[in-house]
Amino acid sequence: MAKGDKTVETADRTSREKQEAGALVSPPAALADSRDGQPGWIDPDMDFIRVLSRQSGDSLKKCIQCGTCSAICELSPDPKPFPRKEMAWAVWGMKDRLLKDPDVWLCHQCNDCSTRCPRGARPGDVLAAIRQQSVARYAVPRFLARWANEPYCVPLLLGIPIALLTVVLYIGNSLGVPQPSRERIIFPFCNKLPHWLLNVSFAVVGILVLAAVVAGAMRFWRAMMIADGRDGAALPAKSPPARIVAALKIAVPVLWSIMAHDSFAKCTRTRLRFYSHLSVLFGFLALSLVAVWVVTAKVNPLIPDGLIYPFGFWHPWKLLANLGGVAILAGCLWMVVDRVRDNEHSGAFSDWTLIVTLLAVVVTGFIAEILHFVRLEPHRHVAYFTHLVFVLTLLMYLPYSKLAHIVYRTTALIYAEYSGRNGKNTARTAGREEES
Amino acid sequence: MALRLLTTSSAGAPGKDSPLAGKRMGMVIDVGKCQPDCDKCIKACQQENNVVQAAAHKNHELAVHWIRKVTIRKKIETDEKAKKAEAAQKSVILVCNHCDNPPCAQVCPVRATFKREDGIVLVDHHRCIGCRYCMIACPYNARYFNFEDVEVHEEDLNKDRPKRSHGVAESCTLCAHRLDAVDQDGNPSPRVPACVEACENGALAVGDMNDKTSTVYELLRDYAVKRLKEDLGTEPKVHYIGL
Amino acid sequence: MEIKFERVEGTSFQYRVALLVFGGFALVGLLSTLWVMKYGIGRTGMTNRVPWGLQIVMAVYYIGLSAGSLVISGLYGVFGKLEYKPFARIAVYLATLFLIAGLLSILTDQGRLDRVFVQPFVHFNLQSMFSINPILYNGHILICLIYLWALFTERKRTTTVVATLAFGWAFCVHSGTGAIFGFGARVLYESPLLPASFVAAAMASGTALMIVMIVGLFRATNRPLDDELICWLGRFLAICVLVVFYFLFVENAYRFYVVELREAAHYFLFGGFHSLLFWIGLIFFGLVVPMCILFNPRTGKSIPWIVLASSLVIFGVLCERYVIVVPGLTNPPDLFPGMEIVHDPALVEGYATYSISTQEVLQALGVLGVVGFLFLLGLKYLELLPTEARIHPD
Amino acid sequence: MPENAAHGRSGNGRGLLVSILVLIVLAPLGYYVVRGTAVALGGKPSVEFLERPATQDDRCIWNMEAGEMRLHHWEHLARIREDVVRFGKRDVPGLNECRNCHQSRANFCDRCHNQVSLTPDCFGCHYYPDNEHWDPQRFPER
Repeated sequence: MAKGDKTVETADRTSREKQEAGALVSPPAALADSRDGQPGWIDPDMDFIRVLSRQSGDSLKKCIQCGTCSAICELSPDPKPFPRKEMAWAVWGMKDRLLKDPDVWLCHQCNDCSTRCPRGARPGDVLAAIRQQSVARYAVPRFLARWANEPYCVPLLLGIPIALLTVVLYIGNSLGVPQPSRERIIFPFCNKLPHWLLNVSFAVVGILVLAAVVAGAMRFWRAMMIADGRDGAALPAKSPPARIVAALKIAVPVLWSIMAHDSFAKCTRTRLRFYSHLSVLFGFLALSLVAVWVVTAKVNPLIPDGLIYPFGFWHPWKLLANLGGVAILAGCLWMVVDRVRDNEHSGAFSDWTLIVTLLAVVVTGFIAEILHFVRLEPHRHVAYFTHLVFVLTLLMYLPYSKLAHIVYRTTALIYAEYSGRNGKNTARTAGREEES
Repeated sequence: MALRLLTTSSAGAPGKDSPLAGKRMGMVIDVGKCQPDCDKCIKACQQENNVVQAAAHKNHELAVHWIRKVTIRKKIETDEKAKKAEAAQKSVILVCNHCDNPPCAQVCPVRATFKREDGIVLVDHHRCIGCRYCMIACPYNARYFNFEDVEVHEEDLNKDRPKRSHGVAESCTLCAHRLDAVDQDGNPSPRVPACVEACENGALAVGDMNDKTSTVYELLRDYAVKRLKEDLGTEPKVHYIGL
Repeated sequence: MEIKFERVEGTSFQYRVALLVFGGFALVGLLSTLWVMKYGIGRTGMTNRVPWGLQIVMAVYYIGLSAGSLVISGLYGVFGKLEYKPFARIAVYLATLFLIAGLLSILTDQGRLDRVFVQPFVHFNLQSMFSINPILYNGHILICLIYLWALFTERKRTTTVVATLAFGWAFCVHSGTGAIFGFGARVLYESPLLPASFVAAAMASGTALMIVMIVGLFRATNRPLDDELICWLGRFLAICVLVVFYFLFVENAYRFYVVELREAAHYFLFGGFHSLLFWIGLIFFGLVVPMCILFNPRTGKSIPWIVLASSLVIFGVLCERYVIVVPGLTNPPDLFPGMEIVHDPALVEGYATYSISTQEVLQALGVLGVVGFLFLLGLKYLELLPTEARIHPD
Repeated sequence: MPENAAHGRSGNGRGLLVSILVLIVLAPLGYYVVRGTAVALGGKPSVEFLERPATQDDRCIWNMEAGEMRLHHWEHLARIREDVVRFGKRDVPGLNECRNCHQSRANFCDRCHNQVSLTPDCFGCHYYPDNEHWDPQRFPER
């Protein structure tokens, strides 16, 4: 498409949007939505405003509600577009309203809006800060999410997995808990670490994390339902199997579109983000699958004759794991380059923590692998321990760190699909808006 | 074979039970007894230490020689052929000098070359990275490098001794494996090095220079000996009688 | 004075061809190194008597070039000469690359490349220059990277601090490299002057390389460059060349003066191919002709002449590195003073010979390819070159 | 919606790319399904134990159990190596003595090393017979 067309269309859209947006989120409408339900009464959360301001470089003060951001955004649905209205709510400190807003999660922070804001505000960063607050609200338990975003908590956060692994190793080695006999997993060359105990503890942590994730997602879902005034409304289908089918009908296309990076592909600022996130996501999926396979090998019916661990270099799982590692490494390095190049938006603390943790996991993993192949004792065990620490860090804080976007964005996208927010079921949305 | 139970106690440091403690191995070569056209010691060394294949190398300069023999004579400045022929020729055996201050061990970046407690200078082939710095540092040209893998026939091989793979440096070990040999009960039963065993003229002797009963001790006591390039301060332990 | 740095576009035909050529070199080098890893270094010109060859020569040469480049950047970084600020970034970048090249040359020369990344870290021998030098080299690369970062982010005070550190460190690096050869086993190596003369030659070759690079790059990208800047560098080069000449003279005079060394000195100066390189390559083309050009008031101010002189110095110093490394090895140790070896069935008697083999040339090309490739990429993706370099900007 | 303005990547091409990636990620699972089926249909399991000496005694001359040996042999070999090379202690049987009982390198050493992609350089220098004439009777069933 030629550039001219686009400009015309954007301009066209901007004017249209402006009228629409003016009608939808003019102050009276927003006032009606205030925290304690009293019309015309706003109770601004000053702390919230302060946090957002700090994390977005005073964007809130710069915003003049021109609506360029909403007009430019490729992801924003036509009715009630974001991020303009979110900017307004943020300025007024309407924390409750914002944290219940699925639109905040529809944003993939391509920062098209931030680069093209005439006032130099950064709506992308504001939304990112709101998302972080949102994680802090819905996460179970909440204090972990608070810690996960505080730089001075890093030693503590790293200390927990180190302590945990040390205890496991102590129990396994020093206390001499016997290895269960007749192992299905065979470790021909490695028993410095009590693998079965490690597997068990990782599985336990994994299950706990899963529980935390589900609980957080449910809280978030309910909050969005209440905010939309459809509390108690169920899926249209009645019988349980039909319900599952209906739920799948909504969830599967959404999940596919997440994997296909539909939203990232729309980002016009840089193509780098599409590829970097794609490779990191699939690398992460591959490595998670390999990890789950190894950890659950003991109870896996698909393994007919025992699993030899460590795998040989040409073993399918090993190949996949190496590919995944390279993918994450490349993707993360791309992300780093992207953030370093962009002087204005160099990424928030939580952003960098995630990238650095991922890099640490992959790099220590490769070092451990190389040392394994050169059989350097005891260095390889030290490297492997470090690797495990970072893996556990990543896993443990999944529901609380930036990585929680896996949960909340997916939930929000599914909710958007379910509630017709994504523009496909516009009739319903439009009807609802007329009511209000 | 005596079985020493492998416990966790490391044999890392030379302790009191070290079989090498208090020894100082040296070699004495009697140049006068060495016959010019005899190469039994060289053949024996090659057979014993599997250097025979390396010696048969196509490129002479790439071959490995733990022990070699050179013919020398007095340097005569005049060009008269008759005078040159008059000058007495001597056959001199050259091996690694097992210096007390080995420059090769000093420059080895990974400590693959080292001086054992009994003074023998060895190369740990498991560790050598092949930088060839030791060959540069050796003032005696006594070090050799395995430039290529050499094909070995199984029947030519002394199966109890390693052959070589490419990329590591090596030199005479003074047949340390023979000197350290133990009998069935684990008691030391040293054998003389292959070259000494092969020499029918008694030109070579290897032994503990601290042991007053050893041949080496007696020879060093009774004869005036010379060492190569003493001015460098490397303190070689290979001594020549009648050089 | 605001200096703008700009990337080159990197879309021209010449750029792509250069990229392709260097990439090809790197690939060839990689393949030949893999071959060496599998089969050993038997196909090189090295033998048991000449165990070091072209790769070590090149390593020593590259490390020298790196030093010289750093000197140019130090003009701005350490001494604060603002008119040389335009060249600071490219100089530091080149210094980093050439040090990497030196390390790569040494790496590809090892017999067991697979162990190099493990054993030196596990077993360390502080008595060996080969253990000390990697610390110096890697530290230098690190310092250069920090220096580069400081230059890119225009941090003035950090630049001065890091530049001074890099300057001092570079002297350690190059003295350390010279010290590799400093021991008594080889008559021609044994010289306390070696580290010092090594540094002098390094400065000369590095300065010369920077002159060629700067003029070439500014011409190729059509950026204005004041002749006066290059003339000053030319004069600096002339002094460096003079110092090199002085050291060479003292070293050889000393060897002739000491009776024991006289034979070796004779071999060094009149002994074979290396003597040819010494007289023709180093003394005549590398030192005398450049000095004539640079000290001549007319040619010393003409850019083409200065570039010619610089190219000759670059070549001459390469010859110098060769005559440092190889003759010291081919000249055999005198095991029996006063005697001569009549017959040696194992090794060839007398002076050994060394001839550069295809294998070594391919590996050396590979290293050059890697560095050239990185250099071209750097031009495209980093803001290395200034839009102009003038003493008095309009 | 200017969806096709998304820097020229059509939805179909992206779908294909992602499908391929998903397939790659799931490929090892397929491998296991195929292998599991093969084993269920009576195929040979791929994990086998290694050659043992003719004696029924489970103990090596190092006075260790087979499992212990499998887990630690290279550490012991490395320690013996240091003892022999650096300290001249030759009263412990080393690699040369292994071949007195375990006569096939292919079955005693290489199998396991190949399984986990390890290539120790022991045999570049140390002689170990590579004969295929090992006694199948020595192969205990799982």
